[in-house]
Amino acid sequence: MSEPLIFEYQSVSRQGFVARSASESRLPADALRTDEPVLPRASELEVVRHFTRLSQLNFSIDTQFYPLGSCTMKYNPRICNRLAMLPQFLLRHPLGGVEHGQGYLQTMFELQEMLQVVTGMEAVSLTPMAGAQGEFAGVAMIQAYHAAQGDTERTQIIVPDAAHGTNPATATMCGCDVVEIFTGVDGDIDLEALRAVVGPQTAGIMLTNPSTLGVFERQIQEIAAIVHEAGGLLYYDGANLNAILGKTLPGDMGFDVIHMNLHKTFSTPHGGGGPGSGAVGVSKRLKPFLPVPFIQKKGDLYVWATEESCPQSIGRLSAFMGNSGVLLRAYIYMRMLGGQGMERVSDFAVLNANYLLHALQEAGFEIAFPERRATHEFIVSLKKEMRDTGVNAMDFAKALLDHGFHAPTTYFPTLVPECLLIEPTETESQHALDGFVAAMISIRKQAYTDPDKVKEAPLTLPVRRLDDVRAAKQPDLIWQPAENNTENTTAGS
Amino acid sequence: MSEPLIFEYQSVSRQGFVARSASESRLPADALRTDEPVLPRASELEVVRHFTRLSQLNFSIDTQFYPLGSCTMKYNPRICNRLAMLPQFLLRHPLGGVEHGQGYLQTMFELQEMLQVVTGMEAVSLTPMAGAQGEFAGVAMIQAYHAAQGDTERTQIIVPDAAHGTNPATATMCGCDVVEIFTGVDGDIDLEALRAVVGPQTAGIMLTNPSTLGVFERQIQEIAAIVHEAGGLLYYDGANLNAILGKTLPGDMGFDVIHMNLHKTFSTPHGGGGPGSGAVGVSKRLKPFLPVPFIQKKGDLYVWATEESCPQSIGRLSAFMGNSGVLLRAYIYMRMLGGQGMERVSDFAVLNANYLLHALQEAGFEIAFPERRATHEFIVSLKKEMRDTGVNAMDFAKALLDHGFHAPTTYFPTLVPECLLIEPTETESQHALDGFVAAMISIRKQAYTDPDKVKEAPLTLPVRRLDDVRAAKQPDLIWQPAENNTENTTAGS
Amino acid sequence: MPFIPHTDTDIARMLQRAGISDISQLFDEIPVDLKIDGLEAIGPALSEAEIAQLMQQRARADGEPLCFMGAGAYEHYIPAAVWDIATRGEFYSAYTPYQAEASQGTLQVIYEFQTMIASLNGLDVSNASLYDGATAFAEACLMAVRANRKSKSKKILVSRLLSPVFRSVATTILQGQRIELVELPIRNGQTDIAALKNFVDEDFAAVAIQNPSFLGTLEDVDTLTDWAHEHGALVIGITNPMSLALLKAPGQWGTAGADIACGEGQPMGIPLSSGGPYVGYLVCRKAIMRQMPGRIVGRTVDIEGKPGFTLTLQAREQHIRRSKATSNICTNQGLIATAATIYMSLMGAEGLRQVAHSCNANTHMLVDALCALPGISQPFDTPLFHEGVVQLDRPVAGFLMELSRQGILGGYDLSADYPELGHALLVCATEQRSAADIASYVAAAGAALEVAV
Amino acid sequence: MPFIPHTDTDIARMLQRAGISDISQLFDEIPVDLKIDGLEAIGPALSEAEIAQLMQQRARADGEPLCFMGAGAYEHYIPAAVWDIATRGEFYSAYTPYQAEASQGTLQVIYEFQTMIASLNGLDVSNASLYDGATAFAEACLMAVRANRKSKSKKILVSRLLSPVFRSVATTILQGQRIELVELPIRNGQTDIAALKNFVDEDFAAVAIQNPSFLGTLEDVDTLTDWAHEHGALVIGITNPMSLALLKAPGQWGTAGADIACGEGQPMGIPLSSGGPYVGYLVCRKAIMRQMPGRIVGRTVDIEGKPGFTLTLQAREQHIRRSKATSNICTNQGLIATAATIYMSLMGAEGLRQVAHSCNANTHMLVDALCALPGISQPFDTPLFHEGVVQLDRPVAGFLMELSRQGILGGYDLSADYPELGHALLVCATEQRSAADIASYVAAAGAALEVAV
Ligand SMILES: Cc1ncc(COP(=O)(O)O)c(C=O)c1O
Ligand SMILES: Cc1ncc(COP(=O)(O)O)c(C=O)c1O
Repeated sequence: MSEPLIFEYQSVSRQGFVARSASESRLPADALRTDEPVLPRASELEVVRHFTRLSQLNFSIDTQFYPLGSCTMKYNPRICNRLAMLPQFLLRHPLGGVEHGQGYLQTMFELQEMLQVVTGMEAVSLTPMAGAQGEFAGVAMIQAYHAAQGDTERTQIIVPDAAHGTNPATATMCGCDVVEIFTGVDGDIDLEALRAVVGPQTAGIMLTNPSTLGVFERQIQEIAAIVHEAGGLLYYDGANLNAILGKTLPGDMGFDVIHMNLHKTFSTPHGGGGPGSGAVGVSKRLKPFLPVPFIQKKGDLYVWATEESCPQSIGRLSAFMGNSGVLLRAYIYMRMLGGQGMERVSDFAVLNANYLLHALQEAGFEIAFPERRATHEFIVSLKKEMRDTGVNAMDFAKALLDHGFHAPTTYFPTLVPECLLIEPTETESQHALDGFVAAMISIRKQAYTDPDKVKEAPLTLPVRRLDDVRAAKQPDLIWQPAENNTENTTAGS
Repeated sequence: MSEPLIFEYQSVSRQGFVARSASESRLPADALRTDEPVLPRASELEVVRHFTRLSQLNFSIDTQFYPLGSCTMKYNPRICNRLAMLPQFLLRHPLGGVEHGQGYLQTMFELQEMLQVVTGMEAVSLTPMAGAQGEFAGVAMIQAYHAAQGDTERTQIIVPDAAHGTNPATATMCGCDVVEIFTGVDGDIDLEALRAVVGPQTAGIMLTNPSTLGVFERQIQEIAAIVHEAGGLLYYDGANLNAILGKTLPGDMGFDVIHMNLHKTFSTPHGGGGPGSGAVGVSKRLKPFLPVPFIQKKGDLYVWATEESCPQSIGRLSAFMGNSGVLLRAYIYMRMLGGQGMERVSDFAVLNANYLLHALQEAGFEIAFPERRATHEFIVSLKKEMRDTGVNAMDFAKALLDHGFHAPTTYFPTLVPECLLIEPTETESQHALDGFVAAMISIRKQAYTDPDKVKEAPLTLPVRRLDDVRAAKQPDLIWQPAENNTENTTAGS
Repeated sequence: MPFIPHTDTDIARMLQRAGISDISQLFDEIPVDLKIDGLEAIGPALSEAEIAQLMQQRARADGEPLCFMGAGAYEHYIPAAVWDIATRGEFYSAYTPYQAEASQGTLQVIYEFQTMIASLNGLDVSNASLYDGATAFAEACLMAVRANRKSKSKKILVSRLLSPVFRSVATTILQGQRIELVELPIRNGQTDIAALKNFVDEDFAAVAIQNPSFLGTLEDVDTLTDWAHEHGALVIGITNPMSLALLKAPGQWGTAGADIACGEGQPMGIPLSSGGPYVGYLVCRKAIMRQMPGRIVGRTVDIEGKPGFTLTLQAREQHIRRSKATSNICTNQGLIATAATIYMSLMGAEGLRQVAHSCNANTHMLVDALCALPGISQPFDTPLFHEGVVQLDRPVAGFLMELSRQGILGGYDLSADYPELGHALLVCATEQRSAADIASYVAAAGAALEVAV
Repeated sequence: MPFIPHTDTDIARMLQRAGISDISQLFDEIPVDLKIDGLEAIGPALSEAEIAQLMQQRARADGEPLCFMGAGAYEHYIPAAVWDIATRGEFYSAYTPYQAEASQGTLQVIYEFQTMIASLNGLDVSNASLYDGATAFAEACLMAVRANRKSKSKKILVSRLLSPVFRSVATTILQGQRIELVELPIRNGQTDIAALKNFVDEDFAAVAIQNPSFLGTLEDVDTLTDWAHEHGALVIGITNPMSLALLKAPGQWGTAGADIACGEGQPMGIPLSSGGPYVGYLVCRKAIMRQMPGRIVGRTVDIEGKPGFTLTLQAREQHIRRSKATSNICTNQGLIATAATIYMSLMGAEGLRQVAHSCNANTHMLVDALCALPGISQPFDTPLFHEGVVQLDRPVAGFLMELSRQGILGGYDLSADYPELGHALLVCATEQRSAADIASYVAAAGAALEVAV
């Protein structure tokens, strides 16, 4: 199945949806555009059909098991979408004022409070629009803190090699220098290496715990002590909160600031690339620097905290208050879980990961850190399969698609060769996990008997493997009309 | 792609959606069931995934051109669904009383009035739940009319051979005898044959105009005169209203009663088999017999007309007032069209049909009534192709599926051999029609070069051709658990 | 005009190909004196924004009273997933699955629907749906008359406790074939078993029993079933699928079980929406399945042996058998059956049991609290399932009107249908009514009763 | 617990296979003194029915005032098809399209989005979306600094008429890299062209112009663009896509056109929803596309030569380049871009023009009617697009509060951001406001003004 571009339709587009007559324009002639923008000319049916068909070309949680490591692709409850789209929520203007928003503001206030509870932090701002923006807010707060102390030499951010790409990128965006440290063989950070790099130039360290290696950093208290003693602060990348909900608190571990990917742990949809939410939580000392706006309660009224009331704030990160609709979905989901439900999330996310790890290990796959407990995810290395057959992690990934499973994350973290980072999440059944194991076994079998066939995968999807080199070398990034398509501009009347 | 049965999942089904504690039951023990009904044990994600995947196995208007003759598969505007599902409409109890229903009742009243306008009838009742039930209401009214006249010998209903199966089936259900008459070579009814069968035993005649042959019955006025003179009444099967909206009125043609398939002409969805609506309109003399309830206006108030105010009514046809949600959708659609939009519906439905007819004819396909104007639909006969190659209408239908088009209606009406009844509807573009013609040509080409290949079609769908004989001979109509699946009854806690 | 894709260029090209110069020529076979001048009376087109505004107004005019009305239609909570999925274009905008290969989605759903409904009712075979519960009952009567080999009778013995509208619809539908409903009287809120002796000498095609009855009471289904079978009649059970989460299924009634069961599927995830679209169901024993009206989906295999689904036993249907079909039904309630299937899948047996228990407990709470008010009493204490009758010391209509002013839909006035019960009112509190809701009702009722009669 | 599928049997089997006896063992690597005792403070779980009731209450508490507020977010009519399709599970619950073969739907949609957004802005290349308009502007500044080969300056000359929140967000984001926004003053509701002479000797990476401006006025984009290019600065155009249905695109500004354009895509079918999720866009000339932040989709072919889509130019991105990436952005606003693409497809160029015209006419009607009231006047008569400034004879806050009591959201109080304009108020009437709505506003305003100051 394939679908033409929407621009290739040549119909009368849906007209007459604005029946209220538009009086003549008072726009000056020289301000007007003279060309016709390239927008579709498709009927309503063609538009509906086109995008419905396109949707069917996607894998998604609602149709496939999607064990993409570090992404926490769990079930997105339909009720969260339904309720976040109640008409009053959709129609509320962001500048509508607190008198037209007590329901919304109370909800956001309670969300802040719940996020404080699950992280053990002192205060939360919901405004960052994704994990990376939460990281930005965090590093900017660390900088603001040092600046407020008059401590102007602290320009370095320490980042482990296993860190997500957004961590070093964020540090750079904030104007910091990135210092990389390495992971020890057991998956924990090498404390000696850490001690060697901290100093008066250390602004802070960015850590994920459990790390993207799928293991819990056992020496986190020592790390906190080392960094704090050196005068630095600790940033917690909360992408992996799904592993520790109700089990332990980043605040207790000694972190000063944390972002949470609500679109992962709290199951707001990923929408084919977003939107997300990267709410940030802080310890007491960073509280004055929180990005605005956030919500406070004054008597019975929920009100905005803004630049005026927070003069030390790092400022605004979005035109209004972040991705409110995403925040509503997270709130609804959290209330449906309740405290016990949250504990069960990590219980079963971790159980599923460990079960899958053992099942794959029994089937003879190499586990990156076999001596460790898996957290909510774990790493398989296909080094041996690659060496023996030439079939690599990418080939396995594509072959999994043919088996009806989305591929795990491949080649990340980069320190494990030919790796698959596998995160099943708690919402998948044992049955789904067993199906995945069976597919892995069957692909490996084919790798040893007919490796070229595996390298041809996928065969059953709308396209075969795509030419990425050509995509980058001869970028074709927008559609252009072949000739002048003015023939059909007037509508049938 | 295939999908297991929902019963084959073995998870904990979604629990805890009823948090309000249920106190102990006061039901007597001997009234309780002791067995466990066969209901799914699937998690919410599994349910969502299962039915989402199943949906993808369907052809539908939203994904394919669907030229199913006599079914008027046009675009179902999404807004109709959205508005019909406004919470107050969904929550309104059918016995809620007029004080909690003025909005709904006004809408239904206006729908009755609009349907009177488009049919030229005197009064309308919306209660029949599909075309066939509208037919039932119509024939029952004809019977009630004759009975009220003391005319008890009129037990025959005349039905042309081209009629839809529901017409004779309805007549039987009403306790009438069916008299079949034949179509002339030009597609019109043979008046002599008609004259030969009418008489004092004639209750009435059931006609579709345009007929299911896709031609307009030109002698309708003579037919009306013949039947009326014989003391019979005329029933109009309104399934084909899409061809004549705003062009002519069944009331003017001399019909006494009509049903309308709102799920065809007025674009309510067909939902994989229903629901529909078979609203009935009547001439003055049948008004007292209309099925209840319908809506009347008393001063400023919209109220129900029921058995009490309509003692001659044939009675009730549904527990409440038919498929209200379908009626809301039809109303919304009609208001969006307006009077001119309705005329355009038939303009373009008929233009599309005639264009497609000519394009297929030019391509060498045999048209059943080439001398006639097509209405909103027309018939192709594949007699020649069948004779030359052995590839029949069914094979063409299946091959069309492989080309991404739903098949036209096959083998109906039965009087044209190897026929395809093709109804493109007005919402399809010329581009879609041209694609269909190209597919027909390509299939015929293959029929002449490799007929066995065509007979293998479909090859690209979730299943190949199914064994219908086995289905009927060894009926497997419900799933049965292979063994006792009690193992998994308790939920993880 | 919103839904027509043709550009002027298209139109010109198409007219040319069709060999005409103007669209109006396409209608030249319509006799001139039958032609009309358009449909001005319909008025101008509304834009999507305008119709949205209009319908929102209309919806608001209907209000959202707190509902304590059952009487055959119930406000249950419907999980969001049900209609999100049922209204996906692929389900919503598909036709009847005549081309099986292109309709496996709908067909498998219906097969699953058949399985769940048959199993809830404890019988072997279900069809793909009928219009609603009332017409399903009418079809059940027709079917019983056809299927009963022991009897040529065209009479059905029906309890007066069967829903009055079910009886009324059946009367409309059965009159053409001169099938007659004979009424079994009631006593103490149940079908009067003692009255059966008056019918021993009459021949009936079937006996029809609704359990729980229209009044919410539980019937002595075992005795009634056995009596019917002893007298050569088939048994038609009329059920509420929600009750079947807890109650004995028709297939288990008496010694041999009912032969046919039917009912209204609305409680399975279908909104009240002023009475429809709902979904009727009809199930039966395998022995009589060829008398079943309506569509049936069967599982079979394709030419490669792969399992698949198709419409089957079509020789019963109008499009094949025409005047000899088992029914005239064609379009059914496919989408509603789809939604019901999703609902039942989400709930599972345990979920349905929870809801049923909760409704039952709520109605008991309500009935008890109302009967504690002076002027309200309980006419009988027959065990009930999730609906109950209370008796007032004054006409029910005025009382309900008073409640309605306070935004409460207080129940169904039984006095027209069952004058023998006096000022009787049928109330229902589903799982959607909280204790606070019930307290509001009771308070409003108390206030209404203080007004002098 | 609603979302976990495991049965007790599953759990036992899984624990056994994982070689442990109890789930708590799975957490034994967490140091004991870091363990907590659960999350009781979060409270108990709510059922779907309960959370639905709660959120409906909350939503109702927010009310539905009649909205005459624009200021960067606009209430336009959104056809039902837009979100019906965008929230289909396959779009809604997919991840970023890293596995291209399993994500052709999302990828093609984004390619279509890129095409429409680039074309509306008259430039060559668009990315797949940024968080919102404000962050898109910040990224545009970063990009301009990187891309301007003629200048090493870290200063951007920005009109005071650029949205105050856009400037504030950019300040937050640019401070780490010490990029500075320098303010161009205003005059008569437009950027003060005469003031440009004060900046001739300064070096700027770019000049940023919003058209229509935050006040709704049209800028002299040609003069500003040409001035910037003459002085070695790039030009960043900030646009409202709805306005581009009518107005000259940035690519056509001045002699050479702007180099970068960005803006807030909310008007393209995205609900107001308290400020987000919206969708920022960023477009540029091809020459500087490798400085673009964020994802980009490209069309290519598969190994059989069949066209297909994939993420491309990834060497700019954080997951490849880490600390050397053009931005840290990872998750973007994919679903919102999808909805915007569907909206633009439904509307077409003509549809957008109609909406833009209608908004423009409505705002003129409103401004004219308000200025006919005693106590309200127009501070300048610069041509405007669909927002306008009026001046009151009293503080705006009190006036707005008065309107709010009457259920009217009267506009944006400019006095904090632009004290130089006095008691100035920014009003907007989109195509959603009828003549009657506008009359209500005017009547309410008249009444409010009658109250003594
Ligand atoms: C470990 C980790 N950190 C940070 C991020 C960035 O979050 P976002 O994509 O929401 O910006 C991700 C998500 O991709 C992640 O997995
Ligand atoms: C000509 C004709 N008459 C009657 C009917 C019966 O209508 P329904 O399917 O709504 O019962 C149909 C539809 O199938 C039809 O095409």
